[in-house]
Amino acid sequence: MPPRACLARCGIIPAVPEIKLMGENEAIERFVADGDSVYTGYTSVAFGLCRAIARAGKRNLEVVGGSVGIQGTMLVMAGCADRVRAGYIASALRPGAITAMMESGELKYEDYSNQAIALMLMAGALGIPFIPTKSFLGTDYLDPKNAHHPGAYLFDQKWREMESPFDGQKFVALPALKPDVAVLHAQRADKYGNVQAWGHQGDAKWAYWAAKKPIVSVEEIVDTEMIRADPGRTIVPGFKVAAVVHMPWGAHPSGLTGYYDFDYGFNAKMGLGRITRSKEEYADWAAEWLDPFPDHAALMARYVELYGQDTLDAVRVDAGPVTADGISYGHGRNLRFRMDP
Amino acid sequence: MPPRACLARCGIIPAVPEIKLMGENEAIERFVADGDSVYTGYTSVAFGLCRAIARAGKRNLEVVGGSVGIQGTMLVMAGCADRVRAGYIASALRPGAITAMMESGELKYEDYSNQAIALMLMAGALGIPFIPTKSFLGTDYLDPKNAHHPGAYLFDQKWREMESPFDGQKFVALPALKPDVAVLHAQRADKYGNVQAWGHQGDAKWAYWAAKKPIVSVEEIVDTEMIRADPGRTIVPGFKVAAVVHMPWGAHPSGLTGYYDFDYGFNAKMGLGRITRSKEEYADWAAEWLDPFPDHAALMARYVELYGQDTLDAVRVDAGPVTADGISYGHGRNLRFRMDP
Amino acid sequence: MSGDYTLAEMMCVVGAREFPKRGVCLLGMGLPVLSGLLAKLMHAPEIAICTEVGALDYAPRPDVVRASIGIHDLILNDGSAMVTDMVDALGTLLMGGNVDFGVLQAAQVDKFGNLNTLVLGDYRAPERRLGGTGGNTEIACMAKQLITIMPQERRRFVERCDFITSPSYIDGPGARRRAGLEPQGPNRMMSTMGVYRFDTPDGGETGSCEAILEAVFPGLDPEIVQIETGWTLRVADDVRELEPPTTEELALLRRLDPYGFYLVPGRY
Amino acid sequence: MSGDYTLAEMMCVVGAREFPKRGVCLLGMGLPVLSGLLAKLMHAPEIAICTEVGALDYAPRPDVVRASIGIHDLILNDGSAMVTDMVDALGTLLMGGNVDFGVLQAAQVDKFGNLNTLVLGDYRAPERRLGGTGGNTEIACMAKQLITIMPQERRRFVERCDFITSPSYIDGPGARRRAGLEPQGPNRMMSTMGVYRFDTPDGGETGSCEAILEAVFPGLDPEIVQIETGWTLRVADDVRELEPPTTEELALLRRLDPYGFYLVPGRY
Repeated sequence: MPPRACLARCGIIPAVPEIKLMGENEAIERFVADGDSVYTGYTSVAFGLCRAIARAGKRNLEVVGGSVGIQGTMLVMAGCADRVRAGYIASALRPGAITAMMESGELKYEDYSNQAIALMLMAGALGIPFIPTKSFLGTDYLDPKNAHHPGAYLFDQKWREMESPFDGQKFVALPALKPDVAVLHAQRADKYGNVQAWGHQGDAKWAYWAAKKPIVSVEEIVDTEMIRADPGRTIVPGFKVAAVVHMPWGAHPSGLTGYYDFDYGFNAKMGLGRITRSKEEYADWAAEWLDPFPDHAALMARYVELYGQDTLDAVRVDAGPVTADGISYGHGRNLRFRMDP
Repeated sequence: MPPRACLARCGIIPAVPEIKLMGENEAIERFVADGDSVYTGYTSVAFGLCRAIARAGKRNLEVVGGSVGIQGTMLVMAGCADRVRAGYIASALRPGAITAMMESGELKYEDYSNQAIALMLMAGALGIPFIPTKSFLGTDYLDPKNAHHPGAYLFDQKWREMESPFDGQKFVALPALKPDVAVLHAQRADKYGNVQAWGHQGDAKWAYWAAKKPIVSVEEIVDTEMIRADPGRTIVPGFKVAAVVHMPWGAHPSGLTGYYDFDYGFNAKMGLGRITRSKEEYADWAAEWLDPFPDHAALMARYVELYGQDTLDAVRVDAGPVTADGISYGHGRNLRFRMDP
Repeated sequence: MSGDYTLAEMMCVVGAREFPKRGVCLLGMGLPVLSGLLAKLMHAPEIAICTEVGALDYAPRPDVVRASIGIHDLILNDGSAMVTDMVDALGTLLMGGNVDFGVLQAAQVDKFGNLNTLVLGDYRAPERRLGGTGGNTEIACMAKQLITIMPQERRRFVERCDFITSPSYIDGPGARRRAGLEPQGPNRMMSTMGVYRFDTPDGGETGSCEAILEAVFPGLDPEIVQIETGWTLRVADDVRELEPPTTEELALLRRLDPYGFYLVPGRY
Repeated sequence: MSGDYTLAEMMCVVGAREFPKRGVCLLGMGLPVLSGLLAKLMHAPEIAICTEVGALDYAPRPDVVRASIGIHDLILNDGSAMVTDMVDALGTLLMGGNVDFGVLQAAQVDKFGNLNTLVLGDYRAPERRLGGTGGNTEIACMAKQLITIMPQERRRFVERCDFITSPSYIDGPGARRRAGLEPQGPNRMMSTMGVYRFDTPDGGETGSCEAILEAVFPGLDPEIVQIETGWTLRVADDVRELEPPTTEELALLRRLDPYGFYLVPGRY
């Protein structure tokens, strides 16, 4: 999709001109530190970036996110992360290594809900100390005896029951959450890190803004003119982004609206389930699908080698059944302050 | 702009099928009651709908909005509104009838800031009792002696200084704001009231959701297929909207991204300044530019009669210098759960 | 009528039939998605289906290839009236009071309709950890009505949830208001044995608030249902027998789940 | 050098020159818009211009026909990197700590740099009501640096604002922190007579926090500036004289304000 001729013709003055484009390994090396809290979610799945974190051997990370997908629990199994703050851990749906580690206290965790995490990220993004909600009222989450559990690490900084100063309504105050890092995958960006995303966003939008260092992989790097021709699609401006990484298929085997679907077939073949079933199976999986690849492109090349380009292309969205029409952000050029009768 | 062929071909099952499309006078008659609080802002300016409220002779309204444009103070001058809750009142920038009414106590008012109103609308939309902010710390707004002023009507329900339960940080708790009505103007909607808007939104996005009865005028009524082909442009779904009104030029003489610019020339000619300069000038203005017209279309027809279609067309955005490309929301059709080697 | 069908299929069909016919609904993970789409396509086309990830008023095309798999399936972006994020879907929509009914599944339910999605046993010494509540808690706290769809087994239908993640009537009349929540109802529950309502005329303010079996699957004696219920079951005087799935219902249901993602043979 | 120019034009030019050369800025209503665009187009192309209504990183084309008129001008949608709403612009951006400097105008300023946009006289018995603070309060409370651009007249430059809508150093050292705000600075002020800095090395923690005249307009004696200042003015030992506008600066400034919206002849 070329930028519209008119914009290219006019040209624009470059904005904050820092180039944020870099390779995945450089981005992780520069912006992820041992001990960081790292947002990764259930949409905008940055599978490639999470693999890069695992490869880099980061340690003592906290994984945060409303729902944490398997790319997040992979960081636990890889020995990178030792804490999870989430509303839902996909890998704990069935018994396995993750549930065993939670039951034994080996993995620290604090249970919230999807919306609680989304609101806490929002509060973090807005720079406010906490946000009130009615979530958790009437549940056992708030039972004081449950504040001390095998995974606990937040204690009285987790939440507070309060009353509204205006009308005495009960509510729960959730503290602001500002992850050190967020790894996200999106459709496109320019080299300055202006990221555009579409499709349902889950809690990703607020993670872009709450995180101190958002690292974003994208399917396409486009001219800044294309971004600026449709600024309503931009989810975060470049000056807020730590790094942008050009990584086609960066969500794979998860999907991305308008680009490719979840690759269920590969999921089964690659054995994502092995990641969290046991430490032994994880080691086998990593030896097969993580350790051999210096970057995401090498992994995708291996996919094609094993299964063929056609197999990969089959999950790609082509013309797609739905294509949105272009719109105009234009303005006229002949503003008049006076009007002759 | 016709809906894309593919969508029209597939067809979709109608959603919540209540038709929300109606005429401006019916919408105001049905959904605005005397005494209501009515949001109107500085962007998404629903000048036509505000005129319809003035024509309908509603009484004792409260005007709320971050920045209140002249369409809001018109409601004061028309005798419809007797209270203003805002961060900025454009018509009070220079001395005139509005400032005189505020100084004398004839017009009740509560001063906030633009962002305070935006956050209060957000809290209202989110159903939370209040939202914390650092706005107003260090200002004279919070001086207790200023709680009682000539325009006061909120007193201790206006805001509260508090400390965060987590770290003792000072903040100001702003109460949720849920206007009874919001009048807004946007680019397009389907007849079910699914509204699409683009361009900077000010506090409008949260007003759509905070208001009990959003009334939305739009430039174009389009097929629901067009809306659903680009659902990321939708700012509010139809089931949340009380009424949608087809009203070309409904923001005029204010502007609308991608459709037309502020009509400064007409502003001057029509003498918008007269609206708030004095009660006498308002009466003259209303006799000329409000009372004679049964609806917005009649007013626009008068414009064309006086100044010619060319004059109106001159503020229209044609091709526009910037047109956004279409994108795909598509997904593949051949998901596989298994993969042959 | 239909020939062979599983109890889980019957449950989804009953769930779809018993859906409210209008209103805004939030579908939770699992069977609610499948049952909800069947409802939308056959019995309740006027409902607005929303998911917590951000698809609002999803309208599947008549030729939809399958039900969405999980709440974050990209297929939900195609045909929705609005696509946004969780703070909108669970915030402006749900917390803002715009959701008429939520539809949920869980690991446990108790006689007051409360749900548990988090842990079996004591939270401080878990017998078994589960995935977590996701958006379940918010939906139970704040939807105007709550509909539950889950397989009936004695270990799942318990006197009191090991851990209430998602409150319905909590511990009986007045409990929602005491906790700071709005009244809720009329709530319903569909299982692999029958359909339940709750004994409260006013959303949990008065009445016993306990589940009452109001209909059973074809040929099923309520006494059998009691065997799979962990509390003393109340049965409506006029308990009725449900119609089996029609051929059309079953065909559509199976078309929506072509890979057996939801209705894995032998799971329920 | 340039021939004829007004003091207001000179102020805008000086403001543009003195802009930080990098960073994210929020421009308030009025002259900050004009001065900010001049800065972006001539002196500080790397700044990211944002407005409270929702345009982030606005990049005017070189052939831009005029400066935006008001913060809600639709022209700002054209060429911005992101277009969103106020909760983002004043929230995630400003409240979230991402704004390096805010640029404001007001009706009054005092010796600690506080601003007033709301009322002249006592708020409870106003001599004159003004438009209100708009986004001014948030920007002053939360931008990391504050730059003020406003005409210098004795009635505007007062010992203490009649009403502080927008706090800078409030009543001196430590006051921001006591109020619950972060330190801020180095702050600057441009008037129709000169340029000021504030006497604090650490954003208001220590030092007197008072305005210090550090440069004057060409040919202007600081004693003349005192006449238009409502407090005892402090003048830097090394007070310097500013260069007059260049022909290029003036030409661009005038091109940006073709209708005299900002620089109405005779207003300042």
